[in-house]
Order: sequence, then structure tokens, then C-alpha cells
Amino acid sequence: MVESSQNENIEILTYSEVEEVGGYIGNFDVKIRKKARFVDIDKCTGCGTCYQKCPVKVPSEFDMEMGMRKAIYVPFPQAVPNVPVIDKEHCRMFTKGKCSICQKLCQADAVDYEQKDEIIEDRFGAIVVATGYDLFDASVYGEYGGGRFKDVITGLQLERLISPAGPTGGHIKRPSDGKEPKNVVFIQCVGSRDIEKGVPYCSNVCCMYTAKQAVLLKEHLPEVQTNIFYMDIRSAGKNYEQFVQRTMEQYGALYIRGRVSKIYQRGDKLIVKGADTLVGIQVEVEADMVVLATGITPRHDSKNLAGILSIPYDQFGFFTELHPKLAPIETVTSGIFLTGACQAPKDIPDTVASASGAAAKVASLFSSDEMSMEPLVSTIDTAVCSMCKACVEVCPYGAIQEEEITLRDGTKKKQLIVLESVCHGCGACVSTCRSSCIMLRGMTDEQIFDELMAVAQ
Amino acid sequence: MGNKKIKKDQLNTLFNELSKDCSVLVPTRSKGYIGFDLWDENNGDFIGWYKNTTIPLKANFFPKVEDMFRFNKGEGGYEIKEILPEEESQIIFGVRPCDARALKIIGTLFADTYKDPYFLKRRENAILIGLGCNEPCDTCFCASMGASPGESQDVDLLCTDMGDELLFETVSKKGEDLLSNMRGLSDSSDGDSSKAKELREAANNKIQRKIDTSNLKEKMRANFENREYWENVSMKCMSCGICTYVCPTCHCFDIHDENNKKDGLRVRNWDSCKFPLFTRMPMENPRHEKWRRVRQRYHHKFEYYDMNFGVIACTGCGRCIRECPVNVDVTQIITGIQSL
Amino acid sequence: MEETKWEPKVVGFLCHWCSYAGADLSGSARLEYPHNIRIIRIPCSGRVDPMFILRALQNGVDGVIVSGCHPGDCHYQSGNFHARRKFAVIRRLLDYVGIEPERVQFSWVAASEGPKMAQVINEFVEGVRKVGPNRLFKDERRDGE
Amino acid sequence: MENRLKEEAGKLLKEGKVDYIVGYGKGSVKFRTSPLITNKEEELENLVINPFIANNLSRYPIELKARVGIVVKGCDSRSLISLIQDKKVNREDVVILGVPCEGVVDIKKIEKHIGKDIDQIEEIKREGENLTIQANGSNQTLSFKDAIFDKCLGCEYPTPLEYDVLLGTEISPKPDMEKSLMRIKELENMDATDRWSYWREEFSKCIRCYGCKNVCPACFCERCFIDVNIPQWVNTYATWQDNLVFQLIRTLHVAGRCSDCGECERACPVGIPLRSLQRKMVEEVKDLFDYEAGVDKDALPVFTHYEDTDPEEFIK
Repeated sequence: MVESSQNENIEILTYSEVEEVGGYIGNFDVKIRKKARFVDIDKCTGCGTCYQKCPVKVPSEFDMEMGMRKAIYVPFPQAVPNVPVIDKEHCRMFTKGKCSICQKLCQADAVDYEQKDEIIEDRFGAIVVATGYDLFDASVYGEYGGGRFKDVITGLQLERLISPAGPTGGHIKRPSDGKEPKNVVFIQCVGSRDIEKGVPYCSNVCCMYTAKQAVLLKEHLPEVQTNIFYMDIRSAGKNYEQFVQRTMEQYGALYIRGRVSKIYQRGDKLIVKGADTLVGIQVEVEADMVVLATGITPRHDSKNLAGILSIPYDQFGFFTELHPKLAPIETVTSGIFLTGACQAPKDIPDTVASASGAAAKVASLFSSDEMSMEPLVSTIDTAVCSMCKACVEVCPYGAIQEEEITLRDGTKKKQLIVLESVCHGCGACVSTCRSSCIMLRGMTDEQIFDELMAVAQ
Repeated sequence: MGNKKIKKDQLNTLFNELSKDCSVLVPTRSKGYIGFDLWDENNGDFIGWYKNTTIPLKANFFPKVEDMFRFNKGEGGYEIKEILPEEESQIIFGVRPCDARALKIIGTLFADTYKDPYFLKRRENAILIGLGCNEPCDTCFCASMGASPGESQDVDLLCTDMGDELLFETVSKKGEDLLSNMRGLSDSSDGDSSKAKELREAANNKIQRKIDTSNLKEKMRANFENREYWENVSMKCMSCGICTYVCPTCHCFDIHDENNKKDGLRVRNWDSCKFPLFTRMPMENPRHEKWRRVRQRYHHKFEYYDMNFGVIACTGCGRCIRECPVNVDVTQIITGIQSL
Repeated sequence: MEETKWEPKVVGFLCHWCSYAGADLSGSARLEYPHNIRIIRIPCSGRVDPMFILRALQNGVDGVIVSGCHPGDCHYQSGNFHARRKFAVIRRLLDYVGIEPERVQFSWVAASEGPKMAQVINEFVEGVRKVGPNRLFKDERRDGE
Repeated sequence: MENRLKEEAGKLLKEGKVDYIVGYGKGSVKFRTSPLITNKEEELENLVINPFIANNLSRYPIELKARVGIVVKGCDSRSLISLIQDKKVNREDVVILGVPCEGVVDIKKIEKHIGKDIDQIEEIKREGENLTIQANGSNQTLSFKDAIFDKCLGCEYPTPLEYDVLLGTEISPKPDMEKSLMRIKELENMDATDRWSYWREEFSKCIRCYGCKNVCPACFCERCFIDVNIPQWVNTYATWQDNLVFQLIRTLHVAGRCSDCGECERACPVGIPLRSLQRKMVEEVKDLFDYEAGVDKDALPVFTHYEDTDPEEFIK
């Protein structure tokens, strides 16, 4: 991130949202809302005085609400840019109208409570979508406590507990009483591969992060016993299977094949009841802490973004690639590329690979002022078009657009044109056009008609 | 030139007799619209209801689709095989005076410098037996167009409905020959002729709709550029071809090749100046706007045809008024011009 | 005229991405389907204009089959969905004017379904054979002597 | 109703809210009305509303390209809504003067019922549920229901669905589907071969005047497919096959937009029962996609949209 931010060809717009995308490959007109952060990025030196002195404490989103942050804060220590933002909902200046401690203390005079959202409109050649994922909400599982037990945490929460920059400074303490856990149960496939309560797909990354966390736990707390309830271990990556084997053999993780049916509290222990289907018995584990390997879901607003970008998404809300095998990075809208978990659950190597792929695609697109494309595109005979715009509605690519032209006599006329760089040549518009004024070059009505006459003879 | 008459109940026998030598066409409504069709005993009741056909008589001489010739690309170039109408004489009974007159009007065109073999052949082989109108329709205005509902010089024989009997009067030599060959007819008296004359006059007086054609040519020419007027009267026109296709004098056609790689057929179809494509050319369409197309139809009938052939190409049959889905009325348009 | 045994003549409009590839696959798998079909390749079943079907029937073809990708598999995302709506009404309309339903068929065949393609064509041609030559629509006048 | 119309139309012109008024005027033929399109206040005196207002006027706003005050019946309002859906008419550019309509008199039906032709009929008067017809000096009564168009018998929307001014009181629909669809049902029950010969017979009559397409409010194309000659989809050589193909394609083109206004059948000079084709498609579209044309101006047009769950049992 830091490296990217220092590249002169990269401008990072954080705390910003894409609102509208028009145009087409090479010429996307994008409207971006840069939200007001109430701190002037250019003036702020990142000294940190403001958030040290801010009197309002709020549970930290980054720490999965296990730690606290201030109302003026930097989301996480390595954030780029290292400029705080004011949380309007909690800041006293906004809730009560007085305080302004941060403003008074800021030596750079960077705090500005009057700052407004800024709209950036610019033209871009290509768009890479890397909007990531949301975590599956495990509270639907009543058998795991549905959020009632403090010591039933998610994998990401454990990640924060392990982190030296986390709420516990890297000391693994269970949330309820701060004790070091002795016996930890991991439950895999929470949400994933569950048609009833979760999603039918495999979240791809949970098997491996669970194994990794079992290893880290053991390294931090040599006394700990890890028990992992799993459905199947999916370790189909380079060296992944060896890693899982090491977790079992060197780090003593106990893998139990079976589902957990119930977790309940007994004293300060959590009793995890489940099945060991390989042995065929019911097991009961007395745990200090339970870690749920929650699955990956699409971003909650991915469908909205898909609408803005006119790219398709699947039944869950993951964006769909142009072709699952041959064009896994491209989308149906030329010039828009996918990378990372917005497309499907992906781990880091896959994400980096697809990101590199997208970057290469963009670079090759930008390497020339011209681009070659399929000759099979539609054209509209505007002289006979009656502007019913049925073609606009059936075009899956939004390739048909309205434009205004000035006629010889000075009058203005609206007409439809096909953006050749966007058209894929499917011909849906041609058969929809009732007055036959659209022609699909290379597959014209005349050509098909002649073929037909030839075969009908 | 003796006239004859026949009892109406004898008509069937007469038609049966005539059908032996040639085809006899009479009005029928068995198809769902009124048109001429081959006589058979089942459609002999037309005298009771017949006013006029929906599709005019011209269709029998200038059909909506005419095969002109076939062509074939052989070794030594194109081979052409002409297709001419069959040499078969036919008697058309029940021709209204307006339609007979219309046939004569377009006949001058088809027999002008270019003698159209298709039309002329058919015309030559046809004998028209007119049937005068005693009860003209609400939409008729033939009296204003130099004709009369009951009278005609453009048929071969003219019938008048006298109640129980039909009076046959000879008009042409062809008709005279036919009449002399018809059996089952009795001679008519002078009384019959004068009664027929009275009936005709009465019919003539029943015509309500009138237009004034005096100085019309000049008046129309003067208002050729009167865009406001033409835009106004054409506003409701839907640009369909109904008025031209049911008109007994509209005669525009389109020649088209139906080819099939090596061989093909040249055909002639009806066409209509009301269609936007009628005058479309590669670069532009001189009658792109509707009012120009509407204007064309009336100018052609009331001005150009009169200039070229000395007669207005409208006989006042009123079909266009009756069949127009939006009730564009030629009499209103002409009256409007006259009052400008 | 020489008396020859009548063989149905059918036209297939197959989409490039699925059905055409399916027909190709059935060939490379050495599966047999009747030679009665003449295939016209189109980019997508959504490209098929009802005019193609009527014009084929009018010009003496005994049957028309249109085949595209399964719903959801369209290379162009939605072509077959639009086509499906069109085909549903075309079928009902043709039936209403009295054209035997056996003469016009729609199917979904994927690129991997070589055997299905062969089977679909087989069954369709057999169906057309049963209803016999398409005499109804044939335009004798234009054919000449 | 007529006076109210004159008043409202006058107001619209005077206040400059519209450039034209499109309504019905007295026809020049007995028992017919004629479209009255005017921008002059004095001509509004000629506006009429009576049981003979057969024309569907909704096509005119497309051509006029101006702000229009338009008189519509229930069925016409659906055509207008369809045109709004098709973006041919801007809702803001029309002021809709709605006429609740109990049915339009089909003069041909009267001629048939009383066995006299139009020239003999002197007067037709509505009296309650009956019509009193004066012909050749004598009076005859006929039930109003027996005298209206078939499409009116099955009318489900007698009150316009979209209007700015309603010129009367709402009428509750009393559709008699059985009678309205009788001819279609008869055809459906025929043998396929008989159906074919039926249409063959009917389309042999066609003279290609294109009255059907030109009066149709759904046929607004600048150029009809019939005029396309590269390739020549439909031959100008009017064989019955080509006539049928023309009408079948037209039927498919207007399917989902046709609201059974019946203008095509009314215009046809040779009496081809075109409504039996169009209305059949209306029924099919309703059955297949649960869609009715011109009922909701914000609805998505049926043939440019789709559902994942559309019927496909016919696909093998």
C-alpha cells in the first residue's frame, strides 16, 4: 500500500465510492464520491495527537469490536494515507455540537468540521473491481451460541488476538475473562457448504487459515490443545497438504471429522458436543475458547455496484467473469476486470495472481492507442430507426446509446448508435428490431437469408 | 336497336345458359366482402341486396398481382417467356355505371402510347352488362362527376331494375350481338323505356353528395403550394392504401422481379401513392411528408389526369369515403378547395 | 416427374457457442444423425428472427429446428432468455394457424452434449417424417413450370 | 359528456397547455365519426361523443410531435400507455381526456341483425339497454349488447386506465369473454388442417393495402419490415402465403403491445378477421407471461425483458 501510494501513476482514493459509470472501454466516465473525512489530507502530518486526546471511545471495527478506538481515528496502524477520519456518528462536535478538542490540538490546523463530500468526475481507460468480501454472519447458528458466548469467536477475531498490534498486544487471552485458553476448539465450514443455513459453496480459505491459526496458537501457547471439527479438508494448493499434515503431526492439532451439534456453558468452560464420524461416536470437548471458521460472502452491496458497472453477478452476488476458464479476469463489459474475492472466495496467492493478471490486462490495453476487436458488431441505420429503444433494453452490454446530432438545417435530432468497442455481436438487437434497421456485420439478415435460400433449394 | 326484358325469376336460367359458352361473373358476398365471382345458382340472390362491389371492377382487368413474364438465364443469355391473360371471353353482370366509366377512364391510359397487352386483352374479351342504380348510396356523388347512377354509355348492355323485371338496353355492337343471342327474353315496349327513364331521373335526384368541378383544375393548381390547407386535410390520414386500392380509377403499379438465381418472374403489383415509400429514391423522397402524398392523390385525379386525358379520374363511386378507416372524404376536400 | 422417395429437408439454426459446438462434438464422437438437416450457424439463439422460420417453411423446408445454450449458459448472458419468450409465442401462433407443431422445434443443447444433439436431430427428423412433406405453405406459383 | 369535453378542451387550448386537441368529430358518412384534430378553439364545437366513436386516436400524438389533448376510450388508453412504454409518446406531452365507454356500435352487426343496409337505416337511438333503429320508416329494437363490436363485449377496462380528466363516471367492467372470444374458440377447436384452410381462404382476399398496419397504434415503425428489400423478407408479389407471412410477423411484432383495440379488423376493406389473430396473441401472452399490454405504463415491456422462470416446457 505504501509503495503504491508513492507511485506517481497511482492515485489512491480512500473513503470514496463509485456512484456512476458511463462510457466504454478506454473512455469510462466515472463519478466518484469522496466522502468528507473532516480532516484535510494535505495538511495532516499524521502526528496522532488528535486521536490520542479524543475523549470518545468506540468499539473498533478493525479489531472486530474486541478493542476500542476513538471518534477521530486511523482505521488501523498501517492505513494509507495515515490520516485520521472523524466518525460523524460518535464525534461530540456532531452529536452535541461542542468539544473540538482535536481541532484545538491539531498543530497543522487540519481538522475541518465543515468539510463536504467531494464529487470527482474523470475519465478512465479501464476499471479493476477488487471490492473483496464480507464475513459470513455466524449468529444464525443457534447451536454455536448465536453470539451469546463471549468465548465463541470467529477466525478473524482470533487473528486480531494473535496480532501484536491487536487489542491484546499479541497475547492470546480469551475475551470473557482474559485467561489464556488451554483447550481450543475450531469449527470449520461455518456457513460454507450449508444449504440450510448458509451458502452452498466452499469458501476456499477456511481450511488453510484454521490450520495456520492452530499452528500459531501452538507457537504462542505451547501448552494449548487444538481440536478441529471439519467436514473435509480441502488443501488443494501448492504445499498446502504438507502444511496440514505438519499441523497435525508437529503441532498436535486434533482433527475430528464431524459436525458440532451444540455448544453450552458449564462454569467457565464451553462444552462442545459433536460427532466423530470416522470413529462413529459422539464426542464432548471441554473448551476454553471456540473459533468459528466463518465463510466468505459477497459484499453486501455488490449487486448495487454490479448495476453501476453493468456487469453480471451470480446468484449469491459474486461478480461473473466473461468465461470461467478462458477469460477469468475479464467481464462482459470490455475494459472492466475482476480480481480477488469479489468474484469468488479466493486466498492470497489466487488473489495476487488475478490482480497481477488484471494489471497485465490493463497494461496491454493501454500499450496501444488502438485496439483490435471482433468484426461482428451491430450497426444501426439511423435513417429508418423509429427510436423505440427496444434494442437498448435487450442489449446485455449497454452497447447501444443515445446521442444527439445536429442536422444540416440546424435542428437537433436524437439517434441511437452502437458503441463498437462494447458490442459483442450477439445479434439480440437485430432480431428485436421490428423495422430491421439494425445490421449485424458479418451475420446480416441478407447473409442468413441467402444461406437459407441455398439450403432450402 | 330493340330492347328486351326479362322476369327476375328467369335470370337464373339466363345465366345458366350463358355460362355454357363463357364465364359469367356476378356480384357475390360469399367471400366476406362484395366482389365479382363466377356465377352459380347459390349466389343468384344479389339483385336483392347488391349496391356495389368493395373491390372495384378494375381488379378484373388490372389485377392486384399480374405475372408479366418469366425469364431464364440460359447459355446464350436471357430467355423470356411472356405470360398473357387467357383468351377467354367473359360476361360481367352487374357492373355499376360508375365502374364502367372508370374502366373507360383508365382504359385510355392503358391504350395510350404504350398499349398494355394485359389490360387490353382482358378488356377485349369481356362483355360488360351494366346495372343501373335505382337506390344510390349515401356516399355516391357520381352525378357531380359527369355521370348518372342509372345511365351508362360505357357498358355493352345496360339493365334497369323495373321491379319484377329487368330491362336490357343495348349500348354497343358487342352488346347487341349478345342480346340477340340471349334466349328467354321478351321484347320491351316504349312504356318500359320511359319508365326506366323516370327511374333514372329519380335515382339521379336521390344523390345527396355533390361537388363542384367547374374551374377545378385551375383552382387546384393555384392551391398547389397551399401547405396549410393540405396539412389540415391530411392530418387524420393514416397513410394506408385503402382509398387507392378500392378506387376504380387508381392505377399505379410497381414492377418487381422475383428472381431465383437463374430464373425468375417479373410481376406487376398494385401500388399506392399514399405509401411513404412510393416515391422514395436513393437520395431522398420528394413526398416524404404526408400532406404531399395526400395532395398528390387528389391532384392526380382532378388535375393531372384531366390535363393528360381530358377527363377527371374520379367517377364518384364513393368507395374511398366508405372504406377509409378515418373517414377522409374526397368531397369535403374538393369543396374545401373550391371555397378557398 | 421421376418418382423418388421423399426425404424430409430440415434447417437447423444452431448457436455458435453451444449447439453448433455440440453438433461438432457429436461428429467427432462418431455419432450419427440424419443428413436431412442443413445447419446454419448463428451467433446466438437470440439472433433468430421469426422471419427465418417462416421464410424457411415458405420456401419448401419441411421443418425448422432452433437450438441454443441452456438458460444461464448463454455466452451473451441473456440471448436465450429473450429467445425463449419469442419462441413461446411463435410456437403458439404457428399452431393456431394450423402448422403442425412437429415442424418447428426449439431445444437447448450445450457444447458438451454431443449425444443429445444427435438424439434431438434424430427425433426431430423422425417427427417431420411422420407428418410428411410441407405442402401447405409451399408456394407453387413462384416455382414456375 | 360532450359539453364537458368541449369545455375542458377549450380550456386546454386557451391556457396553452396543449398545441392540439385530438378528438372525434361528426363523420361525413352516416353513423360514423371521424378524427378531429385541431388547434383552433372554434372547431372544438364539432367535437362529439356518441356510441360510434370507433377510431383509436392514440397514434396521432406520435405524428403530431406536439403537446396534445387526446380523447381516449378504455381500450385506446391502453394503446396510449403502450406507446408511453415504448417511448413513442411522452406522458408529459399528452393531456388525456378519458371517456368511460360501454362499447362502440358496429354498424355491420346492426345491418346483419335487422337485415337492412346502412343506406336504409335512418336513425339509431340508444334507449337504456336497447337501441331503437329506424329503417325505411319503421322502428326496430335491438339489444345494445348485440350491436357492439366483439372486442367491446370482452372489454375489461371500459374506463380509461390513464387520464388527466375523466369526462364521465367510471364504468365497472362486465366482460362477456365467451361471446367476445367465440370466434377464437371456434378456430381453436378446429382441426389443424381446417384451420390452415381457413386462414388460407382469408389471406387470399388480402389486397395488401396495409390498412391494418397503418391504423394499428402499435405499428409505429418508421419503416415496416414489409418494406425491407435487402433481403426481401416478404415478397411484394402478394400470394396468399406472403400475405399470411406478413400478418404473422406483424402479429408477432405487436404481440405484447397489442391491447385488442380491433382497429386492424375494422379497417380491413375485405373483412379478414384479423382480431382473431391479434386477440389470440393477447391471450397467449397473458397465459405465458402473465402480462397485459397497456395496463401499467411503468411495466417492463414483455419482449425486451425476461424472467428466469419463463415457461419452457415446449423446449426439448
